[in-house]
Amino acid sequence: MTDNMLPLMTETVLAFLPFYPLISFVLLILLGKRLSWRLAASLSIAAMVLSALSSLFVISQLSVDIPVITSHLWTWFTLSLAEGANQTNQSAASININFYLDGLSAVMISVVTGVGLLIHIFAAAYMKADENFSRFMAYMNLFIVAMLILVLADNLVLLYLGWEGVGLCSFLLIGFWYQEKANVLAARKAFIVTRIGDTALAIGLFILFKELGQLTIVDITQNAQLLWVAGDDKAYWITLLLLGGAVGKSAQLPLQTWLPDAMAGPTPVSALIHAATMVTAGVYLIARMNGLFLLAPEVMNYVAWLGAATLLLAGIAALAQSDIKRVLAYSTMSQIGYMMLSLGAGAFSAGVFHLMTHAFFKALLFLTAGAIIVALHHQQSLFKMGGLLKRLPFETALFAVGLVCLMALPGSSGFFSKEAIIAQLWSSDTAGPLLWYCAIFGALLTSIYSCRLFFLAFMGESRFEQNLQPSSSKLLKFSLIALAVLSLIGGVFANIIEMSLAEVFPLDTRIVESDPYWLHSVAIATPFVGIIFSWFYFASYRSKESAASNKNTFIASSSGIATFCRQGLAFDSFYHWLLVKPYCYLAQLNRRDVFDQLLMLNAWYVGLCHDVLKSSQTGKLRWYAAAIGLATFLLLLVLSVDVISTEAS
Amino acid sequence: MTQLMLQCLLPILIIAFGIVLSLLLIAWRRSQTLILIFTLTIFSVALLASFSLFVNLASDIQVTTLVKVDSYGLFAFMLVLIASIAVSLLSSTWLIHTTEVHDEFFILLQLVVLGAGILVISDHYAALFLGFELLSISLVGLVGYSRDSEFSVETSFKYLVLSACASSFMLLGIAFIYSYSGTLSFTDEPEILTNISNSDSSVGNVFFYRVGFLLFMVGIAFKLSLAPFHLWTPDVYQGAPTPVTLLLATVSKIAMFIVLMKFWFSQAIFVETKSSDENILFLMSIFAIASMLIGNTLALKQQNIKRLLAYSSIAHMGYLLIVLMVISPHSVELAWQSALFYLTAYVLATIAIFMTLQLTQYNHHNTELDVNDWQGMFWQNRSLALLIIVAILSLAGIPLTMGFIGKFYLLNVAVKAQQWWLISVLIIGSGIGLVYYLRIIFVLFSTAIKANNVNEKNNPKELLPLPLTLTPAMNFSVVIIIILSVLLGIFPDLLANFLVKPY
Amino acid sequence: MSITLVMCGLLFGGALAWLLEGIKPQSARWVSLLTVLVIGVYFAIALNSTAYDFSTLQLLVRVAWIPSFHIEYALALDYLSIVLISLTLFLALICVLVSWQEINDKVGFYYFNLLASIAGIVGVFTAVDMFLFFFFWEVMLLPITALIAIWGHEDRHFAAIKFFIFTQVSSLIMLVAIIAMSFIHYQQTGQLSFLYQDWLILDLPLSLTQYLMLGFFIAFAVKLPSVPVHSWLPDAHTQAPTAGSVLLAGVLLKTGAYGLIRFVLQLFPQASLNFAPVAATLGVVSILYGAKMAFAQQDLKRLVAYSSISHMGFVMLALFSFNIIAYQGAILTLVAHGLSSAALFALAGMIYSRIHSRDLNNMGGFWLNTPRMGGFALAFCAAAFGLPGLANFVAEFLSLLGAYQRYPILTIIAAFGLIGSAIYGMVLFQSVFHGKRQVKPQAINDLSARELLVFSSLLTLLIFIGLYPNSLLDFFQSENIKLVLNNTAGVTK
Amino acid sequence: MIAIPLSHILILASTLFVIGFVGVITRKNTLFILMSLEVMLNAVGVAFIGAGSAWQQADGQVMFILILTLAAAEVALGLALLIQMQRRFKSLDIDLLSKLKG
Repeated sequence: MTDNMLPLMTETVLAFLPFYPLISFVLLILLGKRLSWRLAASLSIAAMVLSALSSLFVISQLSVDIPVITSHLWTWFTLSLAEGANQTNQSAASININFYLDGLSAVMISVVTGVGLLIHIFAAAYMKADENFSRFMAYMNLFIVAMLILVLADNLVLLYLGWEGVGLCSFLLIGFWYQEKANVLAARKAFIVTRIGDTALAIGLFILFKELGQLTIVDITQNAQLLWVAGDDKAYWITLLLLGGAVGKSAQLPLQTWLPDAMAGPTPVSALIHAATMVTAGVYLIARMNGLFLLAPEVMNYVAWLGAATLLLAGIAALAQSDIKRVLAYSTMSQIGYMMLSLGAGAFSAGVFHLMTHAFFKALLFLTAGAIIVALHHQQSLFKMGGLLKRLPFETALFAVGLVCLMALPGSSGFFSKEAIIAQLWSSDTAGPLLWYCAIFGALLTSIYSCRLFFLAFMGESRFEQNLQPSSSKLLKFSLIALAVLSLIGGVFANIIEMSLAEVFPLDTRIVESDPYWLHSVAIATPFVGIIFSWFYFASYRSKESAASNKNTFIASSSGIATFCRQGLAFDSFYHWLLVKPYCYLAQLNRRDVFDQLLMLNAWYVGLCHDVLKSSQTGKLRWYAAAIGLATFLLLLVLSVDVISTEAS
Repeated sequence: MTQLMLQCLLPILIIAFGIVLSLLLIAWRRSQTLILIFTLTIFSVALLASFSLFVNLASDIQVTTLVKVDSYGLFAFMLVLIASIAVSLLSSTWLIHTTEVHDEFFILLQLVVLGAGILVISDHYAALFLGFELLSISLVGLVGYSRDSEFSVETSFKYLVLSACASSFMLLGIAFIYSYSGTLSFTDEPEILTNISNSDSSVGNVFFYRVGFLLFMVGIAFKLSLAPFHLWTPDVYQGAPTPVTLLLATVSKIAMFIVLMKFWFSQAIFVETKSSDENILFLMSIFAIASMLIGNTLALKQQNIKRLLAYSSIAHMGYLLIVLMVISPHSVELAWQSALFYLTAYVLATIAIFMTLQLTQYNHHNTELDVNDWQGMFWQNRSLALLIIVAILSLAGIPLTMGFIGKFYLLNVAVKAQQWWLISVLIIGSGIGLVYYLRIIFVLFSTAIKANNVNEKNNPKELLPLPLTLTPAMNFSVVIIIILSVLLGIFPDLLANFLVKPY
Repeated sequence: MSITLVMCGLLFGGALAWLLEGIKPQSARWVSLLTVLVIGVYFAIALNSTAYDFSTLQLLVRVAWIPSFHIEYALALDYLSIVLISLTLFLALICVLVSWQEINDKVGFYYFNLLASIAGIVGVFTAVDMFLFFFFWEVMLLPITALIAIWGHEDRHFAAIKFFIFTQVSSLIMLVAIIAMSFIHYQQTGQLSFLYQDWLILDLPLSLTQYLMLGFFIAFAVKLPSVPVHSWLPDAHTQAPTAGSVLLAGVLLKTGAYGLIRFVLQLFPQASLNFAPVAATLGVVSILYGAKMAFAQQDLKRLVAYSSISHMGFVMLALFSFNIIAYQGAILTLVAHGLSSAALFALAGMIYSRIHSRDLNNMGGFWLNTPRMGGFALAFCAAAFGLPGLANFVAEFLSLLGAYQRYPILTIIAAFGLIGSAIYGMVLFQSVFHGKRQVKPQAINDLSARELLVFSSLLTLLIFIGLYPNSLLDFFQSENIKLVLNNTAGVTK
Repeated sequence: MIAIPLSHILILASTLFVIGFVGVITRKNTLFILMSLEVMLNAVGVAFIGAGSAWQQADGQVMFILILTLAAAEVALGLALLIQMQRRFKSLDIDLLSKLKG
């Protein structure tokens, strides 16, 4: 292989990278149930392996000399510009199907293909019994395609394609067991709520295009920085709208409500889409558009605050959940809140790093939870679990690993990433001490709900009486272990990521003020505080004795606050009353179409005239004659009135 | 009385002579076939005569002060003759089945045609009056012709009394106009302009003219069944025998409309001031608007076909009045052309529908034919159903048919005269009209049994009262009418060029 | 290149089908299928072999028709009409196929009507004599009305009458405008003329054109349809047989848009520019209102019908934005919506043929038995709510992107239609295919080979255009469109 | 001879005409209706003759003669129908003739 060949080959590999799963998807859909489990599984996993290998290869080609690899597939469409419509003076802007690989997308594709591959392996085992197995794997593959396109897109329209594509796959997978009404509604909700964010994103693109005449990310960033100064109004609005898209996809306030419901989908889906990859697309978007966001410090500030608010809200909500998956869902929201906070604080690479480690351990948590749920005959309620430590030691161990990372105990991958975030908050321009406190408080909440979860599920007395059916599939175990390892050692990637992202994100030129000396110690200590607090506060959950005495006390608390928290601080019902109800009511009210009715009123009116006129056709000769006279008289009046008026003048 | 003048009157003379001969024929032998053939011959000869006259006519020819023969009048007379031939053919199928004496029917028919003939060439109030009364009185006889019908007396009485009333109004109107102008001729230079030295101060008061005009219009409007003088129309249409209804709908309307146009476009010179001009135009637009709206609205839910057609004819006369809105002298030709084209389309369509009506009615053995009685005809008797469809589409003014071109002409006139109000009403009226026109067409296609009784599908007899077979002659005429309507709808110039005066 | 031949061929095929009905009913289907195929192939070949440059309007035929009014039989083609005719012919094929088993009654007459309406529509897209245009405009309605009235569902007569009256009344208004234009031509040149090209060079006083433009606009807005004159569409679509709905949604609505592009915008640039804010607002209202109404429907076909209103709102908004991007978006929307709504109506027809109901409440859980249908349905719903990768996305994106250049606020409001479309799209898809099986336990058949052919051809096109829209857009980047837009833009300056 | 102004004659004629017309619409008896019609026609005759004399033309009188014939014809028809009606309905009440309506 000569030196000339290598770039070309890299480009080709990059070009094909996202499409292996597409091939698998098409095959799976076309052949459907005719494929055996083995074939279907190997097909989908093979596609994933190919993608993963390709991404390994292309990433390995990235270096300081070659910070960016692009691959042009074809021109999607061309936007002609009216002359002088924008400041850049070109006549047309091409929107290409181009893939663009830099440090950031490298991180993303490695997460997507790597974690995706592991989850695929898990899913192959996990969903083995489902009769629609091949359809499931097809959707999963399709999702990977969309996600890869999203992260590799060199322009915002292509990104939007991936963005919508992952939304659709999310919808399909949440509603995979379509016969349950809850799933169907959850799928619909997920799609529609994220669609609201997508619309904001789309509007953002419109404005962007009008102002810059560009939709290619690199050009946008360059032009924006050339044309606008920080605090520019246009940048403010554009980034605000992009943020709208991001909060929708990443389940941040105020569009966070869909995520907990989305847990209705099969667990691998929750792991892949609603923890590891899709929900982080919002983070990716902001990170990707950092050049633009930096021009709008106010929006950066909003990002931080939104992140913090979500972080706290989700943490509080997680405290009250009874469904293991919902706890994890809220935890996901809260962790993404961290990432947002980090982005908002300008600590882009820390955010992205947390994105990666979170992908590892949250996938691990979800998958393990899935394994547990299956073992418990699809029992998801924490209050029905308990004492699994002994009955499912393997799963418990893995889960514990995940939780450790989640709580960011020192040494775990979560520790590195989360600490990196927290460390940068205090002195950030767009964040500040207040947010630092939020983050710390969030960490505290995290450790508390993690402990609560752990105690309820794994300690105390077993409240699940039937026999367990732990899966013995090797595939399943393999993927879990792999993820656990990644979660544990994820911290070692910190430097690599820091390096690879250095090109993408602007260098932090801020003069690091002397942070208070206690910052670090407090941050590190926080999870332990939480653990200790929970150890005592949730003592009843872990002690066997008390549980034995009153088995039935472990039901979800029905106190007002608990319910309020359990419902995610009642955002759902708030939106229900604010938006859904009025819309439905309006639709219901106007089902008959008021315009139609107004128009048909004419028809009714003519019908009425018909009836009136018809009653004049009495058949009586004398009336007919009289009518002639009457009409003549009236017409005479009309004439003479006119005559008089003309004569007077 | 030159020879040329006699030649010009030839078609009328043929008819008049024919009447005398028919009377003699009856005296000689009472035979329905014979009198039918004779009547048809008379009409055909008159048609030929008027055609050759039409072709050879070099200019308008004034025959005494009473009549003026022009190409428009001749064309209208040809239309009248065609309609009358249709009426005689249709009545023959009807008369066979009645116990009446038939021969006088044809005499009356010829008298009607004679009246119409005089009307279309009249240029003088006296001629107008003569033609008018000849037409009316004979029609009274025809309307109640089937004495065994329960409605005959009522129909004739209504027609007689109301028509007499209307003629009285018209005559009074003529008297008023005469007192204003001092001449009974349409075209003569009025005395008022030449002989100003009249001692009577009240002579020449324009108010007389207006009142007179209004009263005159009452008579005309009655005959054209323009709203608000339309009340008699549906009753008489329904009560009269179908061929006579056809006569009412075509011959009497053509003749009256032509005479109205002649009167109108010659009387326009009477109008002195702009304001009075608008005054009378305003009156005419009231007639037009009221007719379009009332006619269409009344037809809306009507089930009885004859009544429905009566109402629709009211609307059509309303549309037609638009041609009178022409003010500028150089548009007069367009107005005539439009009116004649529209009338032709209207006459063809009306003949077509009444023809079908007569055929199916006879098949039904009842006089009260509902729209629903035509149900599913398209699947039973395609040519007849196509005839109705083409006729209805023509009446509704849908392209591919003559009616559309007619409407196109009218709109041309209206746009030229900038009568936006009339155009709006025409559009609204057409919209309402579509409801009942389409309903008829849909009935032809409908296969559902009347009571929506789906279970009785295997009993087609109930559904189909009309597997009627047409005689070859009938079939031929059906096809001819269809082809004519569509052909002239696609290539209107075949007729339009004909209408343009050759000189 | 003879468009006349195309129309005559279609008519002839239809007539043949009608005649053969008496002999062998089955043959009517094959005859019409063959006719459409042959005509389609002929059209394609003829297009490839002509030397015309269709980037501007090329007059193909010009024969005197009604000399007394100087009316001519004049046909012309440009890329716009070529694209729309191709869409028409393609959908004609779809129509023939979807009616294959649905229509068993009076098959021959049915296909005659179908092909006759196609012929009329082809006429509409090519006529440049305005009288001729109007003639075709009206004539195409007749067979479509017949399709609704004879082979429609329970309320067919009402729907057909409503449809006919709406279009007829509005087109009479247009006729008045046409006549007025010809008189203006007479006043300026001393001769009547109905020829489009003659009208283009008229110098019209603005005060007058406002009204004339409105005359045209109303007719086209009704056909498009735009709120508030849209209400014929839900009824007509719902009651029409499947092919009728496909035809209505796929092609007939496009004649309205075509009219707007060709006549309203080009004959009356200044007037439409003045009117543009109103029209654009109407477009936006249509988008949102259509989406909202679609959501409220229980009837599958009605739902899709309202969604068409919503989509056509994009066209209206885009066209009155006077922007090349929006213009391309509008044209693309025409094609994309033609395909996707045709597919959705075909879907409704297929479901109706299986369960004899259009009520969403009677559906649910169909995926169990009909995964293939479900897959296609999902794709078409996705197209309807503008999933990127399918044609509708590019169309809507371009429309909005372009419209934003001129009407930022309106476009932002219009963008909420994206949410609305997602809502009704989800409702549509989920209430049919998701959930528990509502009715009868017996299995519902999945797609037959014929249906599969229909769907896969539609989907292939949707995806192809969605991923490679330049295949179409390239035709609309040439100078003539710039000319049009400059024409209108020039007036502003 | 003191010329009577034309307007007076016309007013007289109109008055007569209205009287006749009111007769038509108020009388139920068919015979009276026919008579009232005669009154109307004669009123027109008065108007014609008055107008003719004002213009010093014979036309008015010619018209009057024509009107007379018309009146005769009409009455003849009317009476024939009257007999029919009497036969069929045994009454001359015009209001009986109202079967056709709607």
